Amino acid sequence: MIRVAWLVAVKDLRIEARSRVLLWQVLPFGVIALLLAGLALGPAQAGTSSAGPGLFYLVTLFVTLLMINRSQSLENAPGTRASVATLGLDPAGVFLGKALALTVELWVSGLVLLGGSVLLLHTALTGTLEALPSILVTLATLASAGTLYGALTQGGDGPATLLPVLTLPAFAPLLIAGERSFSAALHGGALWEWWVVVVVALVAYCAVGILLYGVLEES
Amino acid sequence: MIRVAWLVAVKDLRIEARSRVLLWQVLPFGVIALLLAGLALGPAQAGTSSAGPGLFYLVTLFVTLLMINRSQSLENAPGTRASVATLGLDPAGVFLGKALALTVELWVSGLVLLGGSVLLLHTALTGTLEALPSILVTLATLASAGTLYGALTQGGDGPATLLPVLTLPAFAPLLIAGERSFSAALHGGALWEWWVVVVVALVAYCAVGILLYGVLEES
Amino acid sequence: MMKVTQRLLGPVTLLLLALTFWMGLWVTPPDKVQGNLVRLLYVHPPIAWVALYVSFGTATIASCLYLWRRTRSDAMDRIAHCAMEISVVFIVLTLVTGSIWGRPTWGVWWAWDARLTSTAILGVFALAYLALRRANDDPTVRARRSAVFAILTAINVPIIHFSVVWWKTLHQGASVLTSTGQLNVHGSMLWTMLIGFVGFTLLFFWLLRERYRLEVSRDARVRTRVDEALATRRSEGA
Amino acid sequence: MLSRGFPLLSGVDLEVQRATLTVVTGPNGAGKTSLLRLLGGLDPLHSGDGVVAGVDLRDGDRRLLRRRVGWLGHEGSFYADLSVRENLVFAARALERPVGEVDGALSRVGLEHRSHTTTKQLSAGQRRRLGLAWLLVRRPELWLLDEPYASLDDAGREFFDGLLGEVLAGGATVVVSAHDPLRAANLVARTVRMVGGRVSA
Amino acid sequence: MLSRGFPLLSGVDLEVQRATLTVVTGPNGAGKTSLLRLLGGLDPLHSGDGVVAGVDLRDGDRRLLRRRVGWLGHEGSFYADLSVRENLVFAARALERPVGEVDGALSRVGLEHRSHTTTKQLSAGQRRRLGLAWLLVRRPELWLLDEPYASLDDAGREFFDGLLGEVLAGGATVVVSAHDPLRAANLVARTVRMVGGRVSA
Ligand code: HEM
Ligand SMILES: Nc1ncnc2c1ncn2[C@@H]1O[C@H](COP(=O)(O)OP(=O)(O)OP(=O)(O)O)[C@@H](O)[C@H]1O
Ligand SMILES: Nc1ncnc2c1ncn2[C@@H]1O[C@H](COP(=O)(O)OP(=O)(O)OP(=O)(O)O)[C@@H](O)[C@H]1O
Ligand SMILES: [Mg+2]
Ligand SMILES: [Mg+2]
Repeated sequence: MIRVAWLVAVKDLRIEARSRVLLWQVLPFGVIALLLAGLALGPAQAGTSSAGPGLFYLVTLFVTLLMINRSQSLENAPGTRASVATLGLDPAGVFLGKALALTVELWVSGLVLLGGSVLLLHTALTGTLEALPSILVTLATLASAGTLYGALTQGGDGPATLLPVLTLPAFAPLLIAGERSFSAALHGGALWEWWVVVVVALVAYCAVGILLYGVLEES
Repeated sequence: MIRVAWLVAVKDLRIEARSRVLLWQVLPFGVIALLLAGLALGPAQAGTSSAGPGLFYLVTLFVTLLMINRSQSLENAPGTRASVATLGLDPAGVFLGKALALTVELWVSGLVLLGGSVLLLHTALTGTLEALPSILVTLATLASAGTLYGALTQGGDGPATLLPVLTLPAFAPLLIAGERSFSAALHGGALWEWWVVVVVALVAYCAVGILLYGVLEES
Repeated sequence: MMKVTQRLLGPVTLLLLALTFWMGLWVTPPDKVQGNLVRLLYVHPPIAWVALYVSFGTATIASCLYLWRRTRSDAMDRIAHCAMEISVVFIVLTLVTGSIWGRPTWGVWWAWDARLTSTAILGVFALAYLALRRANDDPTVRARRSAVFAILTAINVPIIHFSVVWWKTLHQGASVLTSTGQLNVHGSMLWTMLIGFVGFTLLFFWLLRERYRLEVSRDARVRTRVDEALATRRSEGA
Repeated sequence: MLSRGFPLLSGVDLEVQRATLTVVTGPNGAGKTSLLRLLGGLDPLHSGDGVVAGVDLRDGDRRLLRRRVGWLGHEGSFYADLSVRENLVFAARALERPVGEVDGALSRVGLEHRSHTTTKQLSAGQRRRLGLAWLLVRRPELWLLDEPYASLDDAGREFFDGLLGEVLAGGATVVVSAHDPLRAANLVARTVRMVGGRVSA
Repeated sequence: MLSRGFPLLSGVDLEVQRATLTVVTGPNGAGKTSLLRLLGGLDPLHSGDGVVAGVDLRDGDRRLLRRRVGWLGHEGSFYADLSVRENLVFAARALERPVGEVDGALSRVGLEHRSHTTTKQLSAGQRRRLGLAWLLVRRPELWLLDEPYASLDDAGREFFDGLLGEVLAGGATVVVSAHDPLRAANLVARTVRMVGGRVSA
């Protein structure tokens, strides 16, 4: 399982390094979305750092959706699916590998976006650093949940088209938890409850992924 | 030109009606993103209707990007491009047709999202209705600009993820103008200046599209 | 004549810039309110002028000339590309000098001010242009797409301008020449500014020329590589 | 002649007579597909000269050329979400041809019972047949066919050979790339062999 | 047997002997590709029974089957952004085969000079050859080849025929769908003709 996970993660990251989609395409999008979000809310609200965490996670959500799409479309080029299916890769390993690659990519974009929100939205630097561990865990959770839902939404000929709708409600609690713990780090307040939510979700999604990814791939 | 525009628009809308991408995939995303945006900002700010226009346009932006992507990927299925190229369609007509279809789709999603923001973000209904004309014009401008930018990113090796980077700086002023005139409709204030910006942009993009779409298709 | 101008471009640029710095730092007096900070006046506005108008203008004109069949040439594409690259540098310099100025005067490095935001958006445009170039391998496709993109950017410049004009702004308005046409700065300051404007504009063209030459020699290198590839290609299957 | 930053073709010196059938053969990667795309104005020409149907490939308006060209490629698919018939009707409308011709074309290629199937559900050979129907509606002056036999069954190939004769008799020019020798050998006016981006014989 | 909510195949009653070559022929749309996909466990079986390599197609773990299957389809492409060699190395690693085998496979199919080209830049025939190289690295027990001759040049077809003999001698089973008769006719143990989703002979 670990071997397959490593193989898949390296492959995904290599394709990313080759095509530079994250670097040239998704990241600038995130930064500009942050800028626009600041503008859309107007100078009055954007200036107050209270909007920072919310906007950061909103933009992260968009970036995550783009990256999930990209991560799944790699597997769906015509012909690729059949060829790779005959390798009979361990689905748990595929899940972990894809989630790992997505986590790494989200971490990179998360760091850039945090930098952006410190510079553009005047989020306090020390609070941001304090919130960093919780943010990284939240992003990892989004990545593993995203990999699962991504697999659900692929091959969309049949009734599977309805499934993307499920992604966002699943992300909602994660985003809220992430936003609350980020806010708590900025303004003081109880942190650990949100940590529990996110860590439990991470473990749960990984467990479900390891157990059920095979069922999804099968379809 | 008009004949070709009509042909292309009908074709695009028929494909949309067939595949239901807008209905089942993009719209639910939009509504849930609105919900999440409300949640991310916390009840205090979301409740005040002041955030409504900003969030509406932020989500609309995301929906627009997805729809542009979809609109261009129709033309880019393997083989489709070469076959259609040999029809020698008038590029100005193709541009107008695709922009028209995109406009209709954005109008549909705009209406749904407006409904969502009235229900979820407590945006005032009367003000929203007053703002409707300006919103429809802004969406048409986004559609024509988007069609142009979509053609810029089409085909290339990288997937259309480059699109956000190209469009966002161009969309920024449109979104600001749209947001301001929406806010003005809600809270009272000068409207016509924002109208001028949006209408000028609409005319400019259409002119550039009619003149230069051929250059892009050529490549 | 052309040759002489060519040869003189570098030295004259250096001379004017040196003159600007000398006059800016030693000849002109400090301001009553701003003190020595006012000396940024000789650097920041000229750099901003080059970043926005000179370089974007050059890139746009070159792109239009590329798209017009009669004047289409690789040179135009190259000029547009180089101008846009230099514009990135100058926009960054504008932001940096502006921030340095803003910190003591406004108390923040960055604010959601119309002018600052629109400058940043233009910077993103320039970066997007470079990203678009990277995303296309075929030289013809790349040239056409980036030319159209440059023109779309040009449309946006006035739109950005107008969309922020009505916005209340922190940034300096037209302060050198007031609407009554009256000069409201000290004589030596005005001269320094003028020399600065000319100096930085020449600096742009000098950089453009050097960058252009670099690009030409790189294209030549690419061509030799293509020739090599051609040789292997011809030997294929033979 | 260069294309896509890689020397796809070089040293191609080719003249094609009007109303004849030229066959291009050669090993994989020789540049047959690239040559055909170039002839159809689908790819730009970077150096060298070429004139097809009176249009200069380098400076001329390739759109004029493309209007007169019919293309059947390795991946001859159309709008995947439209039905077979809708795709053809789109082509007919675009060319201002009577829509009635569509049904004739469909039954000639044997797809009449599949006319309401979405294109993406077709089998490989049915997709090729749709490609041929599209060409029947188009009736171009220059037919560029990339491995026309691929995926076609026997009946399809026979139909294709018949079509070739008809097309040539109608005064159109045909360039075909093929690995199998064409069965209608009597129609072939010239066989060009490509190797490594060059015409070798 | 049903598939994808549309009766693709029905009345297929087929038995394939181990270590033999079976050729499936039939007109376009007969269901050849569908049958091959079913045999490889790539599509689910909705009704009827089938056992391939000891795996029940309806209730068994199709993944076990797929691991033993090699597939070459109409669109035999792999990760488009990886180079030819990287794709093969991925397969070798996934199967815990020595990576050294990759270069041997590449030169056997004649792609050694293209090993660093990204897959999406390959010509149609080169893509087929990459598919063959992938199978060489895989060395499956059951080879399912959908129109293997398509897009291959003469040398490629000859190589393919040689490969077939080698594979059969090695004890693997091969099922090929084809419109052209195979040139290595002496290897063919059985020819199955399909029409309209049924085996007709
Ligand atoms: C990051 C911060 C800043 C940015 C991005 C910025 C940007 C610009 C730009 C783009 C221009 C050119 C406008 C034009 O020519 O139309 C400009 C001009 C100018 N800036 Fe700034 N600026 C910044 C901060 C400041 C500060 C803090 C001051 C002084 C308190 C200042 C004073 C000026 C002045 C005096 C001009 C010349 C205006 C004129 O005469 O028209 N800037 N700036
Ligand atoms: N963008 C590119 N970069 C590098 N090489 C390329 C690129 N595009 C095509 N090629 C190469 O150009 C050569 C010619 O390809 P082409 O498709 O014309 O061959 P072909 O004669 O049609 O081959 P086949 O018989 O396999 O269809 C191939 O070797 C291919 O790998
Ligand atoms: N989802 C679907 N809905 C309806 N029809 C389908 C679907 N998928 C496949 N078909 C039909 O099933 C039939 C069998 O297709 P298949 O690809 O197996 O044929 P084939 O024998 O391989 O033909 P070819 O020789 O053209 O490759 C075709 O008529 C095709 O249109
Ligand atoms: Mg080819
Ligand atoms: Mg088939």
